[in-house]
Amino acid sequence: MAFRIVHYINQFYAGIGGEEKADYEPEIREAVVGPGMALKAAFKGEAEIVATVICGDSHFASNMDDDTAKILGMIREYKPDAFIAGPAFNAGRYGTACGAMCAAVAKEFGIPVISGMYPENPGVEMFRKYAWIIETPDSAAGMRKAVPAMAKLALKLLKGETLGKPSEEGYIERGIRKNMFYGKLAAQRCVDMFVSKLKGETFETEYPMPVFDRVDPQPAVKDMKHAVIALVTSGGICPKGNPDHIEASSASKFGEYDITGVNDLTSETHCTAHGGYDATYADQDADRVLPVDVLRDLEREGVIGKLHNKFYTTVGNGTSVANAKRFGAEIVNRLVNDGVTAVILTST
Amino acid sequence: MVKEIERKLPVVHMCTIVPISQTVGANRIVPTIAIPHPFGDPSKTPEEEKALRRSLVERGLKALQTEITEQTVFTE
Amino acid sequence: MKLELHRLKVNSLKFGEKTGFADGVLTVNKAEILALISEDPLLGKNLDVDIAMPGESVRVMPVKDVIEPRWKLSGKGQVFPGMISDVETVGEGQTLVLSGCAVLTAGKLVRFQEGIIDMSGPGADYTPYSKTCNVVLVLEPSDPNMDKHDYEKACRIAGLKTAAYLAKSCADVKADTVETFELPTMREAMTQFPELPKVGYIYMLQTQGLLHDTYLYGVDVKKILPTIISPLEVMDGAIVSGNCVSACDKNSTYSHLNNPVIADMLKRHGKDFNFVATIVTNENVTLADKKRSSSYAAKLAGMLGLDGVVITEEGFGNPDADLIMNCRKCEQLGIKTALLTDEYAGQDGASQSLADSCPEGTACVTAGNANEVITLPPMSKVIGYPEEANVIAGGWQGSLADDGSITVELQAITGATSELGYTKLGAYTL
Amino acid sequence: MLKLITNNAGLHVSVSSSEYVDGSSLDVLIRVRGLVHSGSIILTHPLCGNLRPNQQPFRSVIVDAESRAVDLDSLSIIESAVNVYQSSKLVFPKDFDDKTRADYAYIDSELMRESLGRYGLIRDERLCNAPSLKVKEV
Repeated sequence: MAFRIVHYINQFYAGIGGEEKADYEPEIREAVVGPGMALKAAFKGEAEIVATVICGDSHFASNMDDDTAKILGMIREYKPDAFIAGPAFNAGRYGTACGAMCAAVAKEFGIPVISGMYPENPGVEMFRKYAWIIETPDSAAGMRKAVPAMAKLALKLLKGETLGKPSEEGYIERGIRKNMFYGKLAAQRCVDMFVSKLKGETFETEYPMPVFDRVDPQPAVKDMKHAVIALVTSGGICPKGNPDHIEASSASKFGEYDITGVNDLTSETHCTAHGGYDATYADQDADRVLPVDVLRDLEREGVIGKLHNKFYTTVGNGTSVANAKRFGAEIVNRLVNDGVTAVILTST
Repeated sequence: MVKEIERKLPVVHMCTIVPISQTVGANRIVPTIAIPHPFGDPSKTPEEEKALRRSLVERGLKALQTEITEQTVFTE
Repeated sequence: MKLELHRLKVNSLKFGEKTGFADGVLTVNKAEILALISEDPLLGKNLDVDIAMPGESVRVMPVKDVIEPRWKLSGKGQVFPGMISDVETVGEGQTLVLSGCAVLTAGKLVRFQEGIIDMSGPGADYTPYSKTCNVVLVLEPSDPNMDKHDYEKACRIAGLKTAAYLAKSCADVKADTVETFELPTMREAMTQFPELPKVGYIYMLQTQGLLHDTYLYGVDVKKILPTIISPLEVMDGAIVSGNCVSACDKNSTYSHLNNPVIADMLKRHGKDFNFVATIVTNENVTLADKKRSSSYAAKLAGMLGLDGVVITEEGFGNPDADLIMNCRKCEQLGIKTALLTDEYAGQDGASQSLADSCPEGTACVTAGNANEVITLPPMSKVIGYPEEANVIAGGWQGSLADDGSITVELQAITGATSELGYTKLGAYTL
Repeated sequence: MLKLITNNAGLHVSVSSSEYVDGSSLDVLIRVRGLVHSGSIILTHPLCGNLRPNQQPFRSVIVDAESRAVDLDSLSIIESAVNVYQSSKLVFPKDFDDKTRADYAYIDSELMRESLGRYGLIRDERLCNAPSLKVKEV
């Protein structure tokens, strides 16, 4: 009997419409739709698409939790053996939706989940730990290449075959360590690598240690008196009660908070969500982490033009590099759109 | 995170553990007081504490107004 | 310094009248071994000696140490100096080796420590000691409330004595093969192979307390400053293990005697590099000791003018800090490093593998993720105490099923992720 | 001031300067992290011994508790140790039968014994040497 697959696509690939239809509500059809046809062909009868979920990208992005729950409910009765989402190529919101649904399905049903994305799709960094994501070209022109690779990987997973390295199978590295027997003793591999390093030859370490790249400094602020300065912190400062439920560590989101008219942070108004340090002092007076009071003084005195009326907060503690990068990129885009000149980033 | 911001806007990283800031790739760095209270010192009076905080923030603004070509730690 | 290893290849074991070797068969007089080990008043009355052969449906647990039988036929000193013989320097002359044979010590000490060796089935693939013909000592203390240090030492000595006794009993047999190692003095070594890089080996030994200790000429290694040793001394048992916690990555005495990094470096000496020095160092619990030892080991490497070092770690967690300090301090002196470690990446492989890291650690080989879970099927015979599976390091309550199968992390298997690199296991990123 | 931070009650009572943490090994590490953030120096590695986080329910760390500039070595070590524990399944003293728990407590004490002696923190040498160090139940 063929394996049962549920396929997830967005409104565009379902032929419903483009951006104007992006708030299309999630629905499920007992049919093969859009790129599902190519998938079906690639399965050669070994697996069948029993249902297709269609959801608008904007709808999913703005109702992530609700839509996820709703779609999980729709999928359940079809008892899938695997879940395939996309491919999303370089479409950011579509990729994020595919990744989020893969992660949710894997957690809920414990079945293989497969997607396909361009490596720079933000969905990759966010969800590669939770899903098998086939590396695709950046546009739908790569459909012919992406779909057979996704189908092949899905069948391999469904049959319980051992997967090779990312480069061999075509998926994006998930960051999960797996044991294997090599042809040589670890000692010999180590001496081999040692000799290569001595000789200045290229070699591939078996365990890459974290490395850091650099960004060139931006030019200095010329006119501080008219500059808009924004505050960003990784110290977890948020309105008292942590309304957005930012996690104490390994944060999956950042907070954006309005401080229009706020001249001082107090124990009545603000606290820290950060679980990585003793919160006593920040909870007593959050200005100790995010110096709003002083910046308001400087604004009043005309030293700076303006303190930006929103601050941004994340929790540095245990937050993955990928998430931290994503937060940084999203925050700076909003700051640029709001006409901010420069940023003070505070960390604990 | 600091690097992503620096790609588009000048940013000063104000933090207690300078080597970590250096490792994550900040360019303008201002050392602060202590991990649980970078801009404060609970052993001081509120007035002294705020004066201390102000001097740190002013140092941060100075860093933002200084042209640099490489990672720089502003200690005064 | 010149050492000949006279090897007798043991293909089979049997109990018999007289301990000795003929035609690949090692005959073992059980009564003599029992008499030898019961000399120690610290060991109890119910001692046993058993045999575990490759391919048999046999499980041995909990295993403390694995020792290869060796005996010096000539040259100064005797094997395992400072432990069962005088403290005289070893590494010269002729040493008899019963290749393919090992002594295993098994017995309860504390309720969660030691390892499992399966002689067949999937577990056998992970331990090098499923391929050796094993003489197993099943030990118990004479007093159940005995101080654990005393009992641990008694077990250690019983294993070493038995290993020496077995090899000594075969001293009259002519060896199948003789392997000769001749290493020059430091003065000659420094001028040999001027066109090749001078390299060394930093040999990290775990030294943290009971069941976490290692001995050098009988000295507790936590009390030494890093020092230089000849690989030939290692082959004569200058380094002895007192170490079996998380059995997967503790260096057994057997793996010290046959240190595969030393073996490979000697093989490539004069071709790919000039291997001039082995530096032993410790992994203590205090930060002051960690800093001191890593600085001192790197300093020795620097004083010797080494171009590169291979560094092997023993254990997981805090020794990662020692490994990283050794790596960084050497690299800062311009000494290139290659590291050999193992990983603790969680049962799902998604956690951070090492407790510490540094960007200088660009060449790192790992002996695998010790957390991967394996199910060991039931065996027809268990030597030791199978109920210990529920409390062994790497097991959990319920690890031992009613049918006798055991589900554990690899770390419960003796030598599975040996950081001397004595297995072919490794890991890659999915 | 030198002191031991521990959740091992048996060890706690035998050490002259000790702070008892009523909780898991992770709670011990988090307490130590708080101390390091306010200037304490770690004297013994927080992951000493070679039991994985999901095996050893007890943790003990000696610190030099004082208020000074943050010690970077101590900081990086304690943050890494907390990371290791946060990404791992934890075990608690109550998860074990009495005998096994006593053995874990014993090994924890053993690993600290030499360092405690070196830093002059052992109140009663015999207590740490006792063959069957009893764990006080809390």
